[in-house]
Amino acid sequence: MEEEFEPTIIAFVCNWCTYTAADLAGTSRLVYPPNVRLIRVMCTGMVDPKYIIKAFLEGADAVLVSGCHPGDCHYINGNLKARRRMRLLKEVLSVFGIEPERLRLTWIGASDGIEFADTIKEMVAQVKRIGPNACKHQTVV
Amino acid sequence: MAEKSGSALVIGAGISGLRSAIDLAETGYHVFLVDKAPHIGGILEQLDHQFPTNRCGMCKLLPAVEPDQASQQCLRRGLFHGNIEILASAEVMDISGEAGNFCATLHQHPTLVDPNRCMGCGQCAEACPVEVKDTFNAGLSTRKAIYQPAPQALPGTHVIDLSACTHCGECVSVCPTGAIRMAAADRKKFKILVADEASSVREQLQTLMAGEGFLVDTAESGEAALEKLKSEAFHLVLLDIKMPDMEGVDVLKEALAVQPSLQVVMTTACAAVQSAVESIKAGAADYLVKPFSEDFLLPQIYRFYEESGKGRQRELSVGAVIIATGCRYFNPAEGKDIFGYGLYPDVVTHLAFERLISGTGPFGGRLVRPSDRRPVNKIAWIQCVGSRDLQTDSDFCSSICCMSAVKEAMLAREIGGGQVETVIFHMDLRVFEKPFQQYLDDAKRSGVRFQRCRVHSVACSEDGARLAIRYVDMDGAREALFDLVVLSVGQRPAEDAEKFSEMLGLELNPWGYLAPRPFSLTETSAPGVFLGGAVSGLTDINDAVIRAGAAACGASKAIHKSGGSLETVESADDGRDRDINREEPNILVILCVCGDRLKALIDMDVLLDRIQTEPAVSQCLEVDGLCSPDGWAKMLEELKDKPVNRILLATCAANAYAHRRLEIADAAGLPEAAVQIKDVFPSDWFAGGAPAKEQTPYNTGYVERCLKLAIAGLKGIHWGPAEKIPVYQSALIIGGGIAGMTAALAIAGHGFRVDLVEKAEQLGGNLNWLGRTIDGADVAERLQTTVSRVNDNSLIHVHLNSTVADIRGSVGRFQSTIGEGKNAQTGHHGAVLLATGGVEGATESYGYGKSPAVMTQKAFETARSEGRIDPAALSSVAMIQCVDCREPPRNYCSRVCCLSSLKHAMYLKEQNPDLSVYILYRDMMTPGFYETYYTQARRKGIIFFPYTPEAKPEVVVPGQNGDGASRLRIRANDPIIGQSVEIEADLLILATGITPVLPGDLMSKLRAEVDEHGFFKEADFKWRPVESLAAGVFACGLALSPRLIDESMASAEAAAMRAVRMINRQYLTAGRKIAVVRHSLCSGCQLCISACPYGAREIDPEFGRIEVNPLKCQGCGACAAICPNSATVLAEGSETEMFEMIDAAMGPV
Amino acid sequence: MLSATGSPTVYPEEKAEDLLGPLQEKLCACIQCGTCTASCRNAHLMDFTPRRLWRLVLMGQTEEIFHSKTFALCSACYYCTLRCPRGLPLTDAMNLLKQLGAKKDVAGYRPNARFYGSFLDSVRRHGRINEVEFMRRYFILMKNPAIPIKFTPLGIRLLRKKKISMLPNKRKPEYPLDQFFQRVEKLENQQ
Amino acid sequence: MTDWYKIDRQGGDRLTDIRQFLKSVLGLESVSAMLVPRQLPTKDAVMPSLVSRPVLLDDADPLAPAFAVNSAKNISQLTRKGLDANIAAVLRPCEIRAHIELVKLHQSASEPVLIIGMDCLGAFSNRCYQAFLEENEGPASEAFCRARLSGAEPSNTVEISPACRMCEQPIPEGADIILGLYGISLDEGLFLQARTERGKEVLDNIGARGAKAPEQREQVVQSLIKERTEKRDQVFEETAAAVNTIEKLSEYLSGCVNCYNCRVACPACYCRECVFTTDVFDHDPLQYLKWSERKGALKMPTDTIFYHITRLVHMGTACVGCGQCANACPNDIPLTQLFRMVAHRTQAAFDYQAGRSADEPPPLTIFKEEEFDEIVGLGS
Repeated sequence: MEEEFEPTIIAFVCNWCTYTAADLAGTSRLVYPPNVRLIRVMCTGMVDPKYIIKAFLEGADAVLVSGCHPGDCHYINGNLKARRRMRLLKEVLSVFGIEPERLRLTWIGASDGIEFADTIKEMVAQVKRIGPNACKHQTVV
Repeated sequence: MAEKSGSALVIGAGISGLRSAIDLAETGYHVFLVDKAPHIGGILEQLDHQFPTNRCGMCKLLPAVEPDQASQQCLRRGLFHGNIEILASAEVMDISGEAGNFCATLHQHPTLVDPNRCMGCGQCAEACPVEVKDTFNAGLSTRKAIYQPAPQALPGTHVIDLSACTHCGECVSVCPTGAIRMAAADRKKFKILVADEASSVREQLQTLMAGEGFLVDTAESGEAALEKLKSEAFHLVLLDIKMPDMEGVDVLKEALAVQPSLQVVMTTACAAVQSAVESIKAGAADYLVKPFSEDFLLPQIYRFYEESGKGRQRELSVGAVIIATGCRYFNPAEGKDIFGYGLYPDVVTHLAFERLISGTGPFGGRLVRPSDRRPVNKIAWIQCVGSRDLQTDSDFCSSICCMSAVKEAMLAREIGGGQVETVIFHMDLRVFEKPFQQYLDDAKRSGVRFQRCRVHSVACSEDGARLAIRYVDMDGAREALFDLVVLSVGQRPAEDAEKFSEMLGLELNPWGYLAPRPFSLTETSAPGVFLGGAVSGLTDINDAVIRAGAAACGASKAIHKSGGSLETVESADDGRDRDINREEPNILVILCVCGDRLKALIDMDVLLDRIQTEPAVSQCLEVDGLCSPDGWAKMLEELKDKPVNRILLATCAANAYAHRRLEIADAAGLPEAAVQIKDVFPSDWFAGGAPAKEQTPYNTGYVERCLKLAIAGLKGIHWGPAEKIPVYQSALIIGGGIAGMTAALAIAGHGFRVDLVEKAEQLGGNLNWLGRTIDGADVAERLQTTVSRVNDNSLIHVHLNSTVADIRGSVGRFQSTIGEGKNAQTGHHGAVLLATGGVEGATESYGYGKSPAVMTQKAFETARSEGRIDPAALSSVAMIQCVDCREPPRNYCSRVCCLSSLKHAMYLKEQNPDLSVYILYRDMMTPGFYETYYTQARRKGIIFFPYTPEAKPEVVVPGQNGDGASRLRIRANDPIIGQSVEIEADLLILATGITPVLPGDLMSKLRAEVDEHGFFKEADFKWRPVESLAAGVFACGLALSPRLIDESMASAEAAAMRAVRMINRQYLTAGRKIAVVRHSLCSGCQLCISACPYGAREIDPEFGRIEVNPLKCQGCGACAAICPNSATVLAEGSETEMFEMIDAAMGPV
Repeated sequence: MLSATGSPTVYPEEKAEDLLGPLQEKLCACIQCGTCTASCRNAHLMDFTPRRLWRLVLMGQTEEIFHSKTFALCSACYYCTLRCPRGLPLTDAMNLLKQLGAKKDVAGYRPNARFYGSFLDSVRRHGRINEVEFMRRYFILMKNPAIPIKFTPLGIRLLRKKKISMLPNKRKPEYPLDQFFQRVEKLENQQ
Repeated sequence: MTDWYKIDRQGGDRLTDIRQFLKSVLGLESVSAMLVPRQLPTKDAVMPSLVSRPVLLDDADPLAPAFAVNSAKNISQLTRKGLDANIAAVLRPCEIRAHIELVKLHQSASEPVLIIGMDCLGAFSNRCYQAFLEENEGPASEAFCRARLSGAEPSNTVEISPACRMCEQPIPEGADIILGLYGISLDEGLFLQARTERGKEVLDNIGARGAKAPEQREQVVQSLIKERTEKRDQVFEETAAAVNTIEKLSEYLSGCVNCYNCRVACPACYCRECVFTTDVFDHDPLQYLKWSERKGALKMPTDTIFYHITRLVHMGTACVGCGQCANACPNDIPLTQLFRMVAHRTQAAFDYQAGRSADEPPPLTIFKEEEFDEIVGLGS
């Protein structure tokens, strides 16, 4: 019998908001799937498109970029820059069959531990529905 | 002999206290930050959303220059600053001494939980049988007697609420680390004397307390009690206030004479509460009201028991004191309770609403009704509950509630996807700060409904399911149904206001708030003691932060004046500055195995094998029981002389160790940044849950991946010597009005040179034409003393008739040209303050310019002071507010005009009571205690007509339209009587507001931004209100926004404080987590320059290269992300490191 | 901009008589918040809301005030006084308006004033109410034959149920009230 | 008033007229030199040349169907570090667009350059141009021009490059002066359009006289654009179908040997050194082994797809569709089709068009408080 597909999600979370929320989810013992691997960045505005492309080519089934709500960014507007970049990446990656659902941008504030956990749950469910990223087992680098 | 002291005491760790503490700490003082609550943050810990951004951003309080001084994390998680000592759960009992040399007595309330042992696992709270209302959630939920005080604070140490704890000991038995101390054996040593005439009471108390293990004796008379006290020592006396033979208070006094450290608790019947309060003044510890129930009494006894033995007294010697204890809120259940608060669960206060929509709130941020958890479709906000209401003794406005209601309504609409109907019942809408009018317009656009009406009462709808509100609109009385009613409750003075007033001889205003001196928002009558934030009246964040800065400035000056040092003592510990950049990453991995538990889940040998193949890992160390003091000490011991330069500690509950990172670093002789603590256990590990394998793929691979991700991160830690930039230790202030002069005096008061540049031929700016303030303070006199203090100060160099022709450079190193032509001088300054002020707005509306009878407020003020106005000769004067203001293009409130009009109107009415005065207004902006002047003006018979921008008054000037009338005629509509009215006036005074005169060219040279109205654009309106995003550039006074004289002066002091912080040392140290340019790769496309929000990058004119100003750079990485070929790299978080982390995160197959 | 109510009121008014002076003094701190109207149980019957009435008082609109029925409809429940954020004595102000209305013999308030007057007159003479006499006096004062006709069906019903009697009450009052009334009049005149 | 000018036929052919015109421009005091496609002495290549002596313009050949490099790069070389002189440049529309993009990126300056844009007739790839030369026994620019304008095939053996066949922007709108070809009879003199004040001044100074706009031109151009747009969309569709999975993209790019010629030839790729050739991608030897272990096999050289996708992300919004990437590819990967197809989508996403206007900031350098909210969240 085939094992159930367990997606791998790489999440770039900003130090100030979403990382705090993720931590809060942890300390509040909110259960969320362990499929997500957090990479803390100072600001979503520093997430280079290369990181996201790399994650997909390495086989990540989904990538989440999550930071402060507009107006909340510790660095004033890094999140707004990130939003444009994500718009661009979604456009490019979808050409190559990387579904837009695999690349997500969310704003999750520091006290939104529950929202963080819910987001991860929902994302895992969505990715399970669309199946694994084709790069996972292919020799594309 | 007075001892030199370089430290300050800040009482209250809310927004204001934090700002003051950080300001002082950044400047180099040691700060004791005390709060009664077990957490910092004050009310901010409860507010996820604050206007006008509707989000938080509190982290922007952290130092932007020299960021490595403080923790770089959300402030809700905690604040770690080398110069700030946070004393939570502590209370200031006494302050003695004088400015420069205070001695403060502190009482540390016991929490019974050892923060070094508590892992925050929460098992104690699960076990605790006592459930009380959770004040953190504004009573919307319950918590246990042992609890985590703030959900996000680190470490998640629990505390015991001694007023609720029954000492049942359940928590002690479940605590896995033995962190809770509740020693039963000690109770036998705690001696209690019960003195009461009634034998029934004596017996009841004796049985009860002896049953808990205390040693109890009794006395039936005052005499007998005193006999016993003379013969043996007691810890606690429960003394009836009416003893048969003598007054309880007399017994108390004698008892304290015999045993001074004795805790005496008065017991009293309800009727005698007043005398019980008297006895507190005589030295009683507390009083309890009879009859006692067991449930109530025991926690109280335990509280005294814990306080007496373990509550620590501590004495602090400090140079200055800042009181920032905030304020309380009106309890709508008090008195008549016309809104049914406490009766209907769906009537909540605005603080409760904040918790209701908070992610950490009782419903996880879902907008539901507290009564039945059903979704909310329609919400009403009722404004001015306990404000602007003489019936609740509140002839004041609470200043923030209009904006907070607007915010909450917008959020409700946002959360409800625009489906939630929101109505705000208000009186005036007080949008008196710069961005608020636009914010209000946004709210209206987003569909928030505003109903100008005070609500009479809230009742239950007939079917009992909803809440009915009766109100009035222009068509008469109406009734509407709502799911939720939010009461915007007003302010009340801080609990401690009276205590501090007595302790320090501070004045209270008529409503019981600590009152600052005239022309100041922070100075008190006691030198060296300052008021911060809302303690002298509720403020929004912007104002609180400015006041906090001004208070810090006052405190700093006081300490400095008494000889306190501004210099910090350099840390002698070399490990903390060790340059690990020069060394190849050499990581020690420490893995806590937790007895046999970890081995039972994973294959340890395989794991260690795989970790050790990492080239950067030099050693793996297995340790056990880090959560026990023994285990921790053993681990630290192991670290000695380990030849490593980075440490990865893999444990459970990593957050519980976060505050102990420095211990590890010190033990290993490393900078703190080189130590990382990582959770590798499932999150429910400590709660005793064994991970369910079918649910979590918790296995060797999981742990390996966690560790490798952490290792990849650690490899990227760069901690080298930080760059030091020399500083010109002087300041340039542009503008010699009251703000400029105040700032100059504040900076010079710290011993630094100031160049004060004024374009006019005299100092003083707008104060030269202002007579008196509305509260009667003499402006001219104040101006004169200030000018002479400025002129007499040898450190202040005044340049009259001058402007700054050119300016270059950045924080710490500005070069300017002051004046022009041959008088030009070159200035070198470390900081620049713009105090360029503002002028009265120009207008062509309402017949201005067409008749001498139409004048502006300034013209009236000038004419009045020159004696050209004869009130006796006038019979009718009209005033129009908001002329060309509060609508595009000048869509802001000018703040001062309503008060000016009230001032002028009351003056005229006083001089000639028969004179009719009419004020045509949109919303009277009399926030805070200025409201009382509005009341007074109404009482004097001044007639107010509200108008709306859609139906503005019309003015007919004599002679206009062939009109033969000799007086001005003003036509307006009175919405209340629904009629048009015509006012014949001898004089029409127009409130045209304030426009800024900020020099745009200098601003762009300074790389500082100007807002759409020409005011200085703050780095952040809420959190960094007196500075630009370009470090080292500050503004104060009208250059920032319209403000009153005392507010201008407060902003000047706040800006001065920030400026002093830039120039008080010879060098500024750059942060280490900044971006650098690899010039060999850089193509000079300048995308990074435009991406940098801080103006930290520019083209070096000499080499044509991109240069990064390390003091300005905050390391956000916007530059690195936009750079296509990694010519810009972050010192921490480079692409190579990120790629490694992504690789590690993908983990083994 | 001009409202439908016709020509605008011109300020400042000629201060012909200081009728409203004492009332204005009581009410000048009013901020037109509308609490009084929202609290008033009779507001739906009034032609002007209490809020509007107070505004008219402050603006010296004697004519309009006494043309309105608002103050006549006040049942003195004191709700408004209890809630007014300015702590204004609104019920007292209503009473004052009623007194003024009676004193000035204001046309709009006339029926009420006469009704109350007849009532009190009857009480003064008998120490209790004599319904038939009370109504007769009222009808005479009103000088309007339509009024008795309007009241006739009610009178008949009450007579049938023996709630009232056509016979005059000959009994002397047990406690003569005339002195009491005289004292009140004296006090009122002193004011 | 019309902004059209006319210079009458001076005898000879179109090319001679053009050369004459260029000479008069170079003769102006305000023009120090002219960058123009010029036949090399060997006559087997036409390369951009910076001509300062007017007589050497006798070899200028802007009508030649050769397009070896995108001259925007040459202008960058000339102006990036500041040029204290004014030059003129004869450019194709795609070169002008690239130039505008480079100006935004501070890689070029617009002030020192007078741009003379030619209506573009398209060009051959380098290899095909050689075939064309052989077929015609020498440069047959005039003949090429006639053929293209009449709709006939200019060669029996080779086609003009794919980029040019799908180019829907053949008019050099960003020029100071447009040298019109479409809709203008070859037997008349030169029709020139002044697009800027500066262009007008030059045309006045060289004594060109005002003229009515060529009557046929608008119609000819519109129908050409329509035809090309249809062609383009067809190519987009085919290309999209060819790369709609990562696997297919791998196939599409399977010929790539990581030579990075495409990025060297690309006018928008302005990096001094591509990040893929820096130490960031100079991986640790062990790293290759680890990757290989993870997937069983690792294609060498690595990071090929990574490179191409990154380049699409980096430069897609600046792609002007000149086709030099494909022209430079040694293994004939149809890169232009891929780039244009993706660039078209990304530029549309930001309502941006590379090279349209110097006043439009590149999409990633700006942002608004409220935009693209539809991409935030999980879409549920």
